[in-house]
Amino acid sequence: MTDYTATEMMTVTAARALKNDDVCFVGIGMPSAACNLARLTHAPDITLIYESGTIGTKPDVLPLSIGDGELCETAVNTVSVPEMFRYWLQGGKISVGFLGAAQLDKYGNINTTVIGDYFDPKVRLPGGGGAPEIATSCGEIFLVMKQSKRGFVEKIDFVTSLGYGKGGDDRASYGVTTRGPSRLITDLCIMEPHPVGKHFIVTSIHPGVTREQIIEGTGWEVEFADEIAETPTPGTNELTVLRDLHARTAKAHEGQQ
Amino acid sequence: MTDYTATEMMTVTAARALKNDDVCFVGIGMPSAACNLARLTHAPDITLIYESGTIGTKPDVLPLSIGDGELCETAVNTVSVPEMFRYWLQGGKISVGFLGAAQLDKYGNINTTVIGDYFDPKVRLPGGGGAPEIATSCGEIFLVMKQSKRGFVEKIDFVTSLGYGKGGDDRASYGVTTRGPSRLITDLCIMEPHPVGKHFIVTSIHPGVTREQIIEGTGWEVEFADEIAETPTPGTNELTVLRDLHARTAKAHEGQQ
Amino acid sequence: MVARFMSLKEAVSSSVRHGDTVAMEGFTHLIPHACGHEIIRQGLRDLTLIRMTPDVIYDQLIGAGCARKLIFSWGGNPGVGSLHRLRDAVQDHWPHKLEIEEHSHAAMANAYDAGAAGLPCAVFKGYRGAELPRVNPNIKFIECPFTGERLAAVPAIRPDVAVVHAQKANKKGDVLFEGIVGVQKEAVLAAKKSIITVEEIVDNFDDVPFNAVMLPHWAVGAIVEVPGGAHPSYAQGYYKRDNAFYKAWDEIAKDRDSFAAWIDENVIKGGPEDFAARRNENRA
Amino acid sequence: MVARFMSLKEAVSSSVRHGDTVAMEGFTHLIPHACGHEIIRQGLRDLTLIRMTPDVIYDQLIGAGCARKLIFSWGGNPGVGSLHRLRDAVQDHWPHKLEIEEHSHAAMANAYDAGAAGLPCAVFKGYRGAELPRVNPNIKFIECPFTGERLAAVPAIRPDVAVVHAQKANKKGDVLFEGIVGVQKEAVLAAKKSIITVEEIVDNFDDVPFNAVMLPHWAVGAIVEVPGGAHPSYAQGYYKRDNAFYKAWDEIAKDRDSFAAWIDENVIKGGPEDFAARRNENRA
Repeated sequence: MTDYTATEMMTVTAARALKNDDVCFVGIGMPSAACNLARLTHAPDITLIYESGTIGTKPDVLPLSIGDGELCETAVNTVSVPEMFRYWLQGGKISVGFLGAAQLDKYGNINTTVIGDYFDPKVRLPGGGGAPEIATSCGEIFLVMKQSKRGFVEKIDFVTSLGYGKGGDDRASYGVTTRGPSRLITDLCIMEPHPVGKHFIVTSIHPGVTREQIIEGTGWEVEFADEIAETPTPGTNELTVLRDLHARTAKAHEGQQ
Repeated sequence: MTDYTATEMMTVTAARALKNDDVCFVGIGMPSAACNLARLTHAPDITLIYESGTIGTKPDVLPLSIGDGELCETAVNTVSVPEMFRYWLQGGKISVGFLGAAQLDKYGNINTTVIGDYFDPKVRLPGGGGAPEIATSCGEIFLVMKQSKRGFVEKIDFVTSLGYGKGGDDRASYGVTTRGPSRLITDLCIMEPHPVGKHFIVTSIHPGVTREQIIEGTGWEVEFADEIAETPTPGTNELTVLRDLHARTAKAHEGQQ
Repeated sequence: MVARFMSLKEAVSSSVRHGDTVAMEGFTHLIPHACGHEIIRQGLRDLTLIRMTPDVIYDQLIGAGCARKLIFSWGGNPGVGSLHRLRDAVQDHWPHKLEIEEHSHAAMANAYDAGAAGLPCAVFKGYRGAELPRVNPNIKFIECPFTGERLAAVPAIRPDVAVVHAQKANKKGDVLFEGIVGVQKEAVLAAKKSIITVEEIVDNFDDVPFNAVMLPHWAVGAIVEVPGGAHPSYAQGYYKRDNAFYKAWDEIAKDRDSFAAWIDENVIKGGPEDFAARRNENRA
Repeated sequence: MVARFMSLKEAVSSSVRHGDTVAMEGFTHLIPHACGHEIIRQGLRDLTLIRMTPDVIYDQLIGAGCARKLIFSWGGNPGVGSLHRLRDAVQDHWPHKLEIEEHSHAAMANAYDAGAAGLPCAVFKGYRGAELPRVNPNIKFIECPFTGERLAAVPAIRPDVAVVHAQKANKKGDVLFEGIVGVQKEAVLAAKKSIITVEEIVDNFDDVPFNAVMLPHWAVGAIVEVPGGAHPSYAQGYYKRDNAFYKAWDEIAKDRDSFAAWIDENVIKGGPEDFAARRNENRA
């Protein structure tokens, strides 16, 4: 099947990275779509956790906020927000955290705080929210983000959340023992951290995408792995499920007022 | 009415010290009897809290343990034990705590840990349980204890829980801002802390009790207030309610097996 | 504190003063919008507003000029985009300069927990490798006295007033929260005073589970029955989140004039009784 | 960890090793007595036993020689008197010397909370003016970095194995606690492994309230159906506390020989299936 968008390619690729026994801390937007797609296809038993306190939720439509009522109604259990951050996230119970960013560097450090100077910002972004501790407390992190020179930068304006820091063993120097961003899934390719240097290298390219497009969409000098895979295309079932999910979601959110 | 025991006199006197709007941290034994007597007589709206997490409980019989099922069944709400100690006790929500002791000194410091040396004890007592933090976190403390030279001592073998420390302002030197043991109710009298020195002085003597009996039952040099009241005797209704409560309790606990 | 039933007008006028530190909580669910409007109507000024997710409720208060300072951890319109009034205040000082103190969610959740627990600070595994500690002097680090591990510390949140919305109070003033309970219980326990708006006041809570999320009457302050008082947020079991309004807010708040007109029409000329109709339009 | 259903014998033999640190919790309610008996039957030795209120369950384990060390905060038979086996071990080293580490309830509750929260230590307002810090090197003090206030710190509890009893598990292995919930959830979340005995296994939890006290199947270990497994403690909704047994224990445990005879008769020659009858005798 070739009839899919770059965003669908990215979402399906992210979904496939999830396993049936994962316990996943889900953010709003693309992560939510990817996690629920995984649940509705190859990973029916995946545990999805939203920071609003809903554990093991199975929403029929994608929530607009991280605290929509359906998340609670379909959850195994709903806990308070302090408990969520203390016992479940900080307690090390989450295997995968999904994060996006406004700016990202090659070591997977992310900025969702400000563009420009913190005290005199060009653009004030929403801020870190759960991300600073998601980034360090989850077993591993999947980064999902569309490529652009503005977003994929040599140096981010503000380190909202730690990736591999300055690379190499730097992450561990902060006392962090979790794995960190183990893959970066974009609309063009998959990047994975270099085993030693921890900078991202391209390991798989989506069908039809050229190396030049990736270089064009990246603000740092792109490194390609010696052997590069072609990312498998979305399956018919995955696309059908994903589109149905988006259609149900659009209908549900527009149905009001 | 003169037909009452010394224990009943002590229990009724302790109950009368409680107000309708008190929020009371209740221990097992005499405190539990006094608190429930208050609830069943002049203080129907008093909030009784047991450290098992039961808030606003109204048991029909006295519990044998601090976690009997009836405490939960009749409570407004039941919370976890960490929440009880963190949000409710440490959070400063409790107005009165009731404590007893194996040994007590004239400053209201109490020992429920060991008789003899801690590392080579003559008698190993149950230990502090909730008392060390009840003693410092409740608005005020009522001590209830039968008098004896063995129990009312010049120097306790181990300071399980703080009263007024070495007296005077010593309590505050530990960073404690709550009032401390504001009355000591015994089977013979009521003692209250000296306004400055904070050592207990006898302020009310139970009917029929002599000063010599009090001196005989106290291991420190007893000080009497200039004006000493006679403790009011238990009322007919109070005795009836208390005896009914004990009768129901005995029946309930022996009814099993 | 002990529960007192009153009108929303009375609750705000008797509990909130200019310059107070106010925490209005509700995590997506049960956000006390009706009380936010009342604070705007009463013209309160120089407030320090605390909230994990400032959201539309604080966009309104900030745009209306009530706030001097904001303590927060994520300032967006969830699933929609920016909070334009917050951004305008931070970037262009409109209607006036807004001081901000920024944390992570984990820090704020722990700080509420510490406030409820009577602690001066919260200690947690946070901010490791993150840059906020450079710009926020209220983030410090201590060492575990047993392992030497470096742990983050932030001051406990102890607001002058906590404002929350709940499903029910009973006639004694006990309050029940159900569903996504956020940090509401902690906010009330941490605060000196509290205002609790509820969907309804019922006779008793006889059918409530043993371990429900509750506040007893002696741990709360003003209680006000405001059906629909969380709109455009929601109240589980009563009405759904008005996602369409959250999307519409983006347009309303983008422009200073359209924002001012909306506030005038819906807040200044409105009242708590208007929320019941919004509840009916979004029935669960 | 992930839920696995098995026999009690298998649960103990696969989860507990000589020398392990084991926390068997249940605050008066839901004390996992059946599993305590199984540990005695399997002859486990040198255990470090953790429990806020050692109670009859640890009196049995200590008297049977399973324990090397006890970490606790109140060691009595509630409402009855002393734990004679604990006292005999501490005072007269029978059946052998028992090391003790003593805390307050507040310290233990905070230490379980810290263990569940992945922290190395718990920080709380505790032990002010109390003498335990003199005799327990695991009580230290730190300063609040904002106010300078002196706060107590104790190491987090992180047991090798947590053992608890709950009312229900569903077929997926999610576990439900109701009533007095104590520190059971914290103990399981803090532990590397866990054994959970339950009154019954049900198909699903569809009727359970949103905010119930639960553990999802992926956060628990071995699950064993043992009806009556908390006796002489109780299970809210199933059977009452056998207060008469607690009183009778005083006589049984006073004497080394009568204790040994009781263990032989009721534990060594017994099995988990014996608990169902005890449940029936104490029906709620």
